[in-house]
Amino acid sequence: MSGLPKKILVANRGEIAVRVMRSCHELGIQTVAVYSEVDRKALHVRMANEAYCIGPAPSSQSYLRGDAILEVAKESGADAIHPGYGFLSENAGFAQKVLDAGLVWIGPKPFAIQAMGSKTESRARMVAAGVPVVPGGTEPIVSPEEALSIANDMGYPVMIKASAGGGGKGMREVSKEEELIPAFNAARSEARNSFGDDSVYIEKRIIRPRHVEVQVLADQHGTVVHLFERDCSIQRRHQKVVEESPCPVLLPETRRAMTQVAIQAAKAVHYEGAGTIEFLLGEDQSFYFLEMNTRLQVEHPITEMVTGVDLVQAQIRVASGEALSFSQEDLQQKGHAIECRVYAEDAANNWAPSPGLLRCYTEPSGPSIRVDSGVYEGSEVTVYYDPMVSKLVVWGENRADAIRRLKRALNEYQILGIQTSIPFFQALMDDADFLSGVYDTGFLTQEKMNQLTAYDDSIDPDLVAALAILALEKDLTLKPAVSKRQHSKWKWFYQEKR
Amino acid sequence: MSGLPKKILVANRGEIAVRVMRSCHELGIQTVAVYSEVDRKALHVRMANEAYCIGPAPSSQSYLRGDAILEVAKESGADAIHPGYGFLSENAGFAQKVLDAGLVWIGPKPFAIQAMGSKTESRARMVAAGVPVVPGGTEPIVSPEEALSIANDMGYPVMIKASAGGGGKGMREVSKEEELIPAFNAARSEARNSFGDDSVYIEKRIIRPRHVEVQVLADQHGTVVHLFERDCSIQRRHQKVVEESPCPVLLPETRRAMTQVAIQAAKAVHYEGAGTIEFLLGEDQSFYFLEMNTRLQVEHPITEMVTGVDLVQAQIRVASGEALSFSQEDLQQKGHAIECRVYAEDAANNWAPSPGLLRCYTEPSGPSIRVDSGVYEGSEVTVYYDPMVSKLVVWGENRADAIRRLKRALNEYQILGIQTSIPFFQALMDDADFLSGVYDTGFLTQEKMNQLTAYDDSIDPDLVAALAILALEKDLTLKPAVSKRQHSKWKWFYQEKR
Amino acid sequence: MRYEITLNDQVFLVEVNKTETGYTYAIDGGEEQHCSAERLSFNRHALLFRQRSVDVQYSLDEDAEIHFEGRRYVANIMDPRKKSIKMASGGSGDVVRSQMPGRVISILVSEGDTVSKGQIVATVEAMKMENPLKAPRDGVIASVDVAPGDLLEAKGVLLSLRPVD
Amino acid sequence: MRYEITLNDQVFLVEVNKTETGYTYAIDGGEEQHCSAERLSFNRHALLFRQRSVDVQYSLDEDAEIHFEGRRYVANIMDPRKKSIKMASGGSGDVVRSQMPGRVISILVSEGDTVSKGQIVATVEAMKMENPLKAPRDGVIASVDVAPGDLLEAKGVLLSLRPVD
Repeated sequence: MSGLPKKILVANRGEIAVRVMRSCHELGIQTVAVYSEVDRKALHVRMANEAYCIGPAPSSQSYLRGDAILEVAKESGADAIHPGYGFLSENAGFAQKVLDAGLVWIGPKPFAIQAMGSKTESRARMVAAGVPVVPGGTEPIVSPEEALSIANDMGYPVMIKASAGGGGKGMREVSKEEELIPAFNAARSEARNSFGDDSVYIEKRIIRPRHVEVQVLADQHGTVVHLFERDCSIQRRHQKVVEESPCPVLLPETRRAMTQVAIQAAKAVHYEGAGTIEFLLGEDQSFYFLEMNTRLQVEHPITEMVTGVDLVQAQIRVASGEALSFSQEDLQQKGHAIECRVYAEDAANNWAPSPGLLRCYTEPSGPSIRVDSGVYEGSEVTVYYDPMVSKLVVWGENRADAIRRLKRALNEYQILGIQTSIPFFQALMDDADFLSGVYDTGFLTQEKMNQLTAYDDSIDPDLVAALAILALEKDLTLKPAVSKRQHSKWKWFYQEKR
Repeated sequence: MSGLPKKILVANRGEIAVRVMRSCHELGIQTVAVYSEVDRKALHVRMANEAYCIGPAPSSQSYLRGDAILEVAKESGADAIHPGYGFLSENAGFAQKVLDAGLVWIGPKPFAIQAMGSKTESRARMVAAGVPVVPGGTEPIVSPEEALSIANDMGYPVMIKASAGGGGKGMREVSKEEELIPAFNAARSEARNSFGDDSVYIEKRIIRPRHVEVQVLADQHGTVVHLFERDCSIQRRHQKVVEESPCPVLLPETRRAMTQVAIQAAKAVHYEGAGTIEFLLGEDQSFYFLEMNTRLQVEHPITEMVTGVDLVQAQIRVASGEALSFSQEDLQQKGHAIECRVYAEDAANNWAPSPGLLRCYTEPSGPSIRVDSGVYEGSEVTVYYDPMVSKLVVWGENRADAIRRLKRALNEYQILGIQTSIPFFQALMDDADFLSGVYDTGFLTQEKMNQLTAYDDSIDPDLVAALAILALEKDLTLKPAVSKRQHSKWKWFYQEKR
Repeated sequence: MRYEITLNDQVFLVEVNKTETGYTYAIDGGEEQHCSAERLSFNRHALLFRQRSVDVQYSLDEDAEIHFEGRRYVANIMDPRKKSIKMASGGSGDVVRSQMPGRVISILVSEGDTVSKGQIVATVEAMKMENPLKAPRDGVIASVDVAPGDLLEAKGVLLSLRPVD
Repeated sequence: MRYEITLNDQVFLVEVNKTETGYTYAIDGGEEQHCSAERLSFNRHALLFRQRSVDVQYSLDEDAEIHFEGRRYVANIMDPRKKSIKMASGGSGDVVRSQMPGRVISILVSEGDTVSKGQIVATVEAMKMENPLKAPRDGVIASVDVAPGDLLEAKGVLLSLRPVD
């Protein structure tokens, strides 16, 4: 064993870069940030020991430029690279180049990334490994007739999916026979336009499915443990919005089976490091492999909170060749953790992005609350990257306690200058269906969104008085010339909806 | 059961008032703050739903005025009072008045406060309950001759202590016979001056003792559980500075015995609510009852972090008549937690207080870190109250992880305007004796303090450049008149010591 | 001093004055009340209405934004003596803007169309997503200022509204 | 622009100039170096020295205080062209002050005594505790300005020092 890295380059930005650097600093490891031209003042640059500009704002010219990042690694003398999530984290070619440069890649071997990167290949591998998959072929289907015959055999509803797909592109649900052929043709054409590859396959549509995923951690010595599950069924446009652990409806025997299957899946690709196996969970507790994410997940903090394991520290240790310091028996799922992804988005307006300057930014605090953030008061949410502002993660002795704490924390958040999804979360935490724990990935229907973003028109008179007082205070302290300009200015007005 | 209170008056200030209010808000309970004239802008006032001024700055004219506080309870319609720690929290007379006013007192019954409030009475009760106490009489000793005979029988070293004592006043250590009589007379005179009561007693001095205390929680239905121990041996002038849980040297069988004894002690006074039984732990794992604190402790967060129990929520629930929702078997001590009390004090200068305006104040953040604070950037640490700025509490999978995380968090703290004990903690976290875990209450000798506050004279050239750049930036943006004044001003200079 | 404050389409006229102990105010000619207001920093005040404690963060620099009891509000604050200036520069909700830089995908209304509040009137592509823009109030389209394909700056105007006749 | 910066009794003369991309500086006539400095808020800057990233909070209002890489420093920054003013108002460490309001308990030195840096020269009771005050540097007591029992304001001066002859 050659010991831990001395200096880690974090090939990412935002909250995940900050979070990774914190673990590095705790291990006494120096950190190198890379940044694009608009990110000079970003929190991850401020947090790092060294920082290098790698190009203009668009990701394709900065955070996705593997060559520039390897340059920086060489120049800075970094001996390892942590990719975070997104960007280059699941790029097997980049991982290989990192290894070829003699650096430690804090992630699985390129082979595992590749094997799990293609839906068709990963599905075939999982079937071979005895992992349950959603009924349906993994082979690309070329003719409408073949599609029809497969779908009829399987029974409706079915899903048509693009082999190279993601983010809902090239995906169609078909609930009866006569809809199949038009949907098949549309999916192929969309897949071709989106991915340059028109391969599609058909699988059984699971009714009222939940998205439940299992965190695994594997060292280079063949040990694989699981860190229990996360339920990520609250989604909009196939993007996770709220995650919780444990899954409120998972039966103990299903948990045992699902986590065992997850370990099987990881072993099937000789997995190393932290990874996540995503499943669909049916109403009858049947579950089916969806895909594997060969990197740290956005929602990893809820697993850290219920298990006490620092996943980033564990990633660094196993990538350095250390054996896992704990066994499966040491791991417990204690209490309940929930994460809300606070986005610069207007939930009431079809999640329209709301970039801008954070005129005020105060995070909640107190017992069992964690805020992972890449922003600060005065920083800007730009249009160039994912508009996530921060992740609010809370822990409670049980689900009800965690929800109570979340409500309190959401009320303590103070963000001005942009619209955020906080009002949506505040409404969600009072929603009877969410509180029941019985929901599925279709939870956020248009109707539910309308309920959760319903406009409360009542105005507190003290709020009106507060505005008048602050305006007067400002007028009294400003020079007349400035205050004149202030008053003549036309202002857009609305209340944040919830 | 009449349910939880609707509105709780928090008869305290600073971080503990804020922390109590957070739990209230999580339970949907309204909060009432009381404040002194200098605390109008204090964080606990801002956090509360309602706030009432109860008098001038000195505690005796505000936070200690039980009558004024009961007035506010009546006026605001509060149905319960939480006393925090310090101030009126261990005042049996006030607790009785709260009950007489028909309000819920979030603490033990006045009888228990009283019984444990006097060192002599509590010791006698503990002996009767079979709790081991430090060898020595509990009876006040009146003549020097009697003192000499007792001490000679017991063997040296011995401690002379004031019956009504606290904070080291009226306390003397005597290591040989010829020193006894002068020390006895001095202790009596100091006790008389400090407490208006010259009763003293003599007990055996334990060699290299650790201060280890057990958290208990009791409901009104006779159930008492313990939440394991806290080691508070890092002290200066008998004040705790750093606390950790678990105690690094406590053997499992000693832990079992000590926690059982703590439950016995609580049952002996029909204890209700959260309380702490303090013990001296000898090098040979023998332990002796010291005293019981009949309230929440400053260091309660480390217990919350290792057990997951929200002690304030539990206090509110049991005071409302609820049975404990968990049994002893449900409680585990998981991982390791450490608290540093960040004070506005100059550790290098004999812990001289350093009140002032917090010109900058940024707290650390990230996984498994909790900061309980009653201050904010722009607020003032006054001379009127305890100069604690905030409590930094971290959790780690083990002691080494917790210490690493603490170091990282201490480096993230940014406080300007006052001197704090942070540099002391930074040095402590590198101290080999502290890292070994083998220390006792005499750890902070003058010699150790000198080591920990040794002056590092080296100056980073980039620091010098930073100052010049910031000065220039300021000069370029200021009007000449102001900048002239700035430069002509004489400035005191020094480096914060560590 | 008097301010006209618009919040959620409701307009309030507030008379406010500084006193030795804080501020007195009266809303829409109602009872005069007192508030203690302490400045905490450039964008934060601690208010006490009678005994109610409210901690506000605010920004009066561009929009009048305030965070009050767990919620963010955006308001319009006007000095009524300068009302004419307001009229000249356009009443509230008289235009449809894109909050972000982007490209116009579609315009769903024409000049003279009657629209109701919340009706989707255009879509803009920004941050790789289609974003619908809604009418801020009931009204009639006074002008369409852009066409599909046009590039927009942040806060760029697409349409303007006039009251229903 | 030139500044004389005193830190830990060490004096540095820094030549610093603003450029298009940041600042150039030279310490004590050494090599000219570059630093990028971005203002984040009224009391915070993000600095890049070559590739080293340092985030500083500072306050130049009363004392020159800075938080640099996990540590707080208090410095003296002077414009050497105005050095005469400094001389008139007293060199650094020329007085012993109490940081807090309190009462003088004892004065342990007399006029003319030679003291060494760190030597306890007086004690003051403040916040219910006895606080020792130390000599800020080697020197000779030039004057004793207070007597035991005297009340002190915050930053009140007790003694003044002059250099060892």
